[in-house]
Amino acid sequence: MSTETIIWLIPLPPALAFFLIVLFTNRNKALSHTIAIGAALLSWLGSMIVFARALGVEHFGEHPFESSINWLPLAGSWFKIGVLVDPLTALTLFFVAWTVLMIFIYSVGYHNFGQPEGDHDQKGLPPHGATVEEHGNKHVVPSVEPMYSRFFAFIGLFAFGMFTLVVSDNLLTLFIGWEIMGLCSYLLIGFWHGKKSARDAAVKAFLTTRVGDVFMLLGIAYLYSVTGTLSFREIFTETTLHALQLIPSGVLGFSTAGLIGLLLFIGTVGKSAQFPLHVWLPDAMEGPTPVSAMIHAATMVSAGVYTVIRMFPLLSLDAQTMSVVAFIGAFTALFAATIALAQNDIKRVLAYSTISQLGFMIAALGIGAYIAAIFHLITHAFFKALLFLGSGSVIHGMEHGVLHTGNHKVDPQDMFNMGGLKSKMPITFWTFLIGGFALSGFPIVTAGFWSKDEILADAFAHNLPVFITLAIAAFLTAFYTMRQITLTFLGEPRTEEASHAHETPWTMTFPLLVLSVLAIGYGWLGIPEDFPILGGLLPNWLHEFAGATLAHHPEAGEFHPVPLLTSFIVALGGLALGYLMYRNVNSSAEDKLQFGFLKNKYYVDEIYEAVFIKPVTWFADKAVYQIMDKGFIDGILHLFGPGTQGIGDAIRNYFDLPFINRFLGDGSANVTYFSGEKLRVIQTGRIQQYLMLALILFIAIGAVLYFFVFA
Amino acid sequence: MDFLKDPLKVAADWLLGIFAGWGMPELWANVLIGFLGIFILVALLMVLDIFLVWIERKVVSRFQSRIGPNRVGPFGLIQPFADIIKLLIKEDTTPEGADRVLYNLAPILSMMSVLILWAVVPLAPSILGVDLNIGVLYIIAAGAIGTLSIIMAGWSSNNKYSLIGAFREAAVMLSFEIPMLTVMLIPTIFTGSMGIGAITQAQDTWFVFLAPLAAVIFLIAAIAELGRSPFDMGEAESELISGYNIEYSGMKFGMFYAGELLHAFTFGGFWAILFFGGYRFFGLEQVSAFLAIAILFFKAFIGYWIIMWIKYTLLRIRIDHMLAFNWKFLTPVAFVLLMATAFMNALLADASNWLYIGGMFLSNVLVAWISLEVARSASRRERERVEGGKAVEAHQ
Amino acid sequence: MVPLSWYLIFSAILFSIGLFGVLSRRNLVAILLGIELMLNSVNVNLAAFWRYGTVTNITGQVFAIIVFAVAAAEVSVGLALVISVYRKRNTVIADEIDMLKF
Amino acid sequence: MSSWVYVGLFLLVGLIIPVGAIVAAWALSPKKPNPIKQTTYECGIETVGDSWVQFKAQYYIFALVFLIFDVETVFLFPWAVKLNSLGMFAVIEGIIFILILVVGLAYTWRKGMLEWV
Amino acid sequence: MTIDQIIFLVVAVATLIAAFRVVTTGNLIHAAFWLIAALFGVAAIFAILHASFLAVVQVVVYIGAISILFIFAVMLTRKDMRDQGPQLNRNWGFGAFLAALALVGLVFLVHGWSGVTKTAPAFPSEFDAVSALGNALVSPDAYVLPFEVASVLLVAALVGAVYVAYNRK
Repeated sequence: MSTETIIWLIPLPPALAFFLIVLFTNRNKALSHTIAIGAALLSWLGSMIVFARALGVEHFGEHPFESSINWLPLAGSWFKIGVLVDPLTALTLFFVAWTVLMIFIYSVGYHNFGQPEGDHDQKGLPPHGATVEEHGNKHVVPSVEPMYSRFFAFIGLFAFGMFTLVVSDNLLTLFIGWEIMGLCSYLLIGFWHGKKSARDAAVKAFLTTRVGDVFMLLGIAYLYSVTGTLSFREIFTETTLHALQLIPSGVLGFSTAGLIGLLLFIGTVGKSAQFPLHVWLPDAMEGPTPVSAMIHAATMVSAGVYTVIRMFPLLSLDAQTMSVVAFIGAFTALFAATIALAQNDIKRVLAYSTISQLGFMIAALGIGAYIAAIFHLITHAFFKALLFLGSGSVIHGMEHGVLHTGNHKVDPQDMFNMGGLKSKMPITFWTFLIGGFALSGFPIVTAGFWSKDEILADAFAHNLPVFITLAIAAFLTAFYTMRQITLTFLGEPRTEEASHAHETPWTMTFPLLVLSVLAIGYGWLGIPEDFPILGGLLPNWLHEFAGATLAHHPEAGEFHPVPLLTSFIVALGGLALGYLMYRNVNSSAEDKLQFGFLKNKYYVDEIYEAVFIKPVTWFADKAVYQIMDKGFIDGILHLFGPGTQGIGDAIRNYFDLPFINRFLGDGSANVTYFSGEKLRVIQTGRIQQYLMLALILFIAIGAVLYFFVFA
Repeated sequence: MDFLKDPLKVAADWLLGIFAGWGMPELWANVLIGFLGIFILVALLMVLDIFLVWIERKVVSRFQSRIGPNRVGPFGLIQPFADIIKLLIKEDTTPEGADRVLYNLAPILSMMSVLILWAVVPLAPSILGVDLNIGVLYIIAAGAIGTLSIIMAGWSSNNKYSLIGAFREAAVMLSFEIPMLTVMLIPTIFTGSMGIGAITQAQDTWFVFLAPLAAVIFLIAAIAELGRSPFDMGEAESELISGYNIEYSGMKFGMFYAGELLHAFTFGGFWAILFFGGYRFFGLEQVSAFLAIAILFFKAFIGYWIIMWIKYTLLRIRIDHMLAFNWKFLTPVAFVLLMATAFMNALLADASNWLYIGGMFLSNVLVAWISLEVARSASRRERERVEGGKAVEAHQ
Repeated sequence: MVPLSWYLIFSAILFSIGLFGVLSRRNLVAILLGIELMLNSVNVNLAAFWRYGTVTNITGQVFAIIVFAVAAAEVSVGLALVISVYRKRNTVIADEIDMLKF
Repeated sequence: MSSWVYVGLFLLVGLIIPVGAIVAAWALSPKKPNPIKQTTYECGIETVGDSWVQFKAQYYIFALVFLIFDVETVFLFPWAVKLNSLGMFAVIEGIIFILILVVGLAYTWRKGMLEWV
Repeated sequence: MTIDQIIFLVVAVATLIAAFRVVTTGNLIHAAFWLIAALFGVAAIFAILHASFLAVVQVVVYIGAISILFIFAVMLTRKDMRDQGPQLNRNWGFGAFLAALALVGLVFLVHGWSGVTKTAPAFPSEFDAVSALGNALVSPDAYVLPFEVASVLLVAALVGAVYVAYNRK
């Protein structure tokens, strides 16, 4: 098969798996996961073949694999969709294929395949365990997930969205993949929809990312209206980029390129959980523990960063946009790292660390360190996947302990309930340690060191404030990582549950092992040429390969000892300090870092509530309600259908969207609901009247357009 | 000699000459000639219809070990004319509360829907009827009018039995239209045209050898379309007395009755045209147009006879079985057959003629065998389930 | 030869009649009947533009066929909704089905 | 002259002949109506209520399934006509088209909506 | 006036009368039958336009299936079929006004358009609309995607309608 054909086929198996599972094999658990894993395996195989073939092409950057077909007929021309694999895509495809396959395998074990049905499990709630009788005595074992097949269907669809996004050659199909993932994210966060917290988190994630998506769609529409194309290869030509750079947009002094870039970047802010739209990600941990968390940490959020990297040629045209990007990235990196210090939930620590690491990548892009961003994106995907799967494994082990003792009050996710798991779960411990060290940037050995070092070096060369911020963030990263490892694995078990935890099945540990190999090995592909001693032993393959994506091959940075030393110091110092401080801590009360404002995430959610939601509710209540409701009376009520809509729209577009959502995250839902409550008096509920009004408007607008605009 | 080859053209030229002699414009003359030709054809069909009554009665008698009509004329041949006279002078009642316009329109439409089918019948190589390039769909379109007339009759009679009968009949006719349409696609694939004339001309090998299963499905669906036993749920006389035509009497009933007979004969004809080469019989059709017509009618009569044979042999099927048979067996099989045929057709596009025929035939047999096996095992499971349930009940 | 404008005006009238039906009938089924008329008028237009444009460019007919599919989908779902509403509320009068109001 | 003119003529003749037959019968037959004669025939039992009895929704379901498949076959006819000249690609497309619809049939079947009772 | 025009006018007027009866007649069953008449008229218009395929499909799909679906639906909602009350809602006058306005607007647009005086081109020899349609529907450069999407649409309609209409116990 030709490479292009394979690329076309890569996203398809998971989609087919989704439909097969939903329609036919919903009842059969084994068949469902076989289909899903088989599909992931096929996609993985396709990706690896494409990757291998890509390595064999000389000057791959100039001659990527591409293929497109006519899709939508437009006036006189066709809107084309197609696939494109250039070095960036090949690298992304590589890590996506690996992580997706690993999630699929891991899910089998996580959802307790092969265990008996639960005693009183219900669809929509996590399994509570099943009682089995063995040799005459009853004991409780984990029970299989009641919606097992559905889960595999969802992650199949998710994988389809991710692969579509990665291989697409234009922004529209990229956006389609993006939205499919948004939907899957909603479905997976709310997978246990019997829990209120899961439902709320799902809605919150969906709405928050939606804010970003709206801006992104605006950016896409703007781009299309200016250039007439959405295909990457056509946009990134010299002439188009030049034109985009020169035309001013008329907004705040941005060039067209800058404004489009900024709008697209806001989409990423939502998807990759950057400040101020980061609030959904920690809540997203309500999903089935490691797997959805992993999707929200290693794969989907990477899509946001991937998009910015993909649009880098456009973004880099406007210095103003770049500085916004750099600022947001650096700020988020530090901001999230500080919050992570005080979290006790093993998954929340990782969630905030994800936000922080994504901030690293964004900041790297903002200062123009293109390759460093790609490098960190890949290494982060591997070690963060490893950490999340490891934490899932820990929780799973703890749940086993909880089932054993029967004390359901013990939270299996609280790190202060753990301790001493090192001997109980050795594979999990060692792989988690590797992941943690990679995250901290443990020098020389781990992949995280090389990518983070490269970001720091570039930051040092270009932008000192960013460098300092990132260095502090890196230090905190190492610190809280070690805190986590110490609290979880070292010392003595602090609860009885922890002492009864035991190692998880091979379907869960196998992905951990694979990912830990990748988390270490991948870093060696990107060792800078002029690094002392090690430099030049292995060629800096990544730099050559990834750099070829851009028309102008970026220069490798000059070697400088300061950032290298900084890397060493922050990583080792953070790790050491973390170990020393938490060696003897036994409960959260003894933890010196439990500052209220850190623990409560700087009160961001509360600030949103107090500063914005309350006044808006007040405004909706007093102003909107009084004016609208008292102002217009019953007799002409039904004439105001569009009026309502207009006011609603106005509130949403000029007030709600930019003002509230931008800063508020989930406040908008409440406001819309509340004002809808007050405004619904105007609706008559009669479809024909609505239609008449729509028609009047249609005729009026048509007449105006005909006589005045087009005349 | 020309007259034997192409009688229609000879007659048309002759008439055209006469009309032109009267000073009529050519356009109008052509329309008038067309009208006359069609009128003669339809009149002949009505005469044929009258004899179909006799044939039907004779045949059913033989099936039932009776003699049938034998008093009026030799072998009772004049009997149908006596029937017509009876129908003409019988009092025609309209039930109270009937919707008069629709009530009177229904039998007319019923007859019309059958008569217009003959517009696309190719009678001989030179007499193609109206050679529409969408002939196959035209058959279905005419059938749609037939369905409509039944609903009209049932609704306008203001009678519960009529309405139920009409609705059942309509549901059956609709349902069986799907497999019929689907297998009609198969001759279309072989021919590369929907024209009935083209389909006939393409049958150097009768399509029944290429698609025997399609021929069988078409026959079954056709019988259901006709509303004849074993699919005569719409006029089940033991339950609904006579279904949708219960309130009709006299000539209006006659129209329904004659329409049904002619419809059956016509579908015998279409079966012959789509799958048995129509007027073709080893080149004999080239000798004379009249011989070609005779061949077609002979084949149509065979088809009609098979339809009668089935009607007077099998018992009526319950409506739920009937619909289940259609939707759960006939329609899926027809779809599978269509896909298999399309696939084999592309696969064997370059194969030799014999290989093509053999491959097609075998794929049909294979589809038939597999679907019968699946159906058999499914029904066995169903029977076990039902009987198992009964056994449990008995045990309790 | 029939001028193109005749077809267009015929379809405009048909459209308006359908529109009147949609706006003014009380019965939901009757509203759907009006929609069918409107869809048909569109099809007449499409076929007329095909005939009077480039005949070998079959786009008009393709669109008309797609409209058939859309009409089939519309009518099946629409009537199913009507039947469902009738079961629950025992009415098919459009004005009585105003649950969406306050 | 379009061949549809002849179809129109067929329609005309197809109307004229049955109308003629019915009109002839109307002219020849006696007309002596009385109320008893005009009651509807329901096996000799007095008619109760009117004829618009409650119908099963199943009729609707079958008509619905029919409609969908009817439209489907309409799409397939142009496909079938061109199948010989378009090759395997078109065959695969058609098969995908049919399979998608078969999924609908399977759904209806699985949900037990093809049952009469 | 040529014979073509006369045929067209007869068919068009009959169709419009039928269409008008559809929206004004009180009895819904009659409205459905009038709809059938109107649809048949439209099929005749297609035939006049030499769009044979559309004409037959119009009869097969609309008369053979959609109208029967309508009749079944009317039968299933029988209580209101006999509703002797007004068949038009309170705003019918306004509705009529809007429909007339739409008509005026459309006629105005047709009137002002330059292409309206076009004459129909002759058919090229060997032109077969059905095979052209076949080509258009399945060749990748044309409408293969709408073709496949149509089947998805139909399945969606089938599943949705069956789901909604089915009487769950």
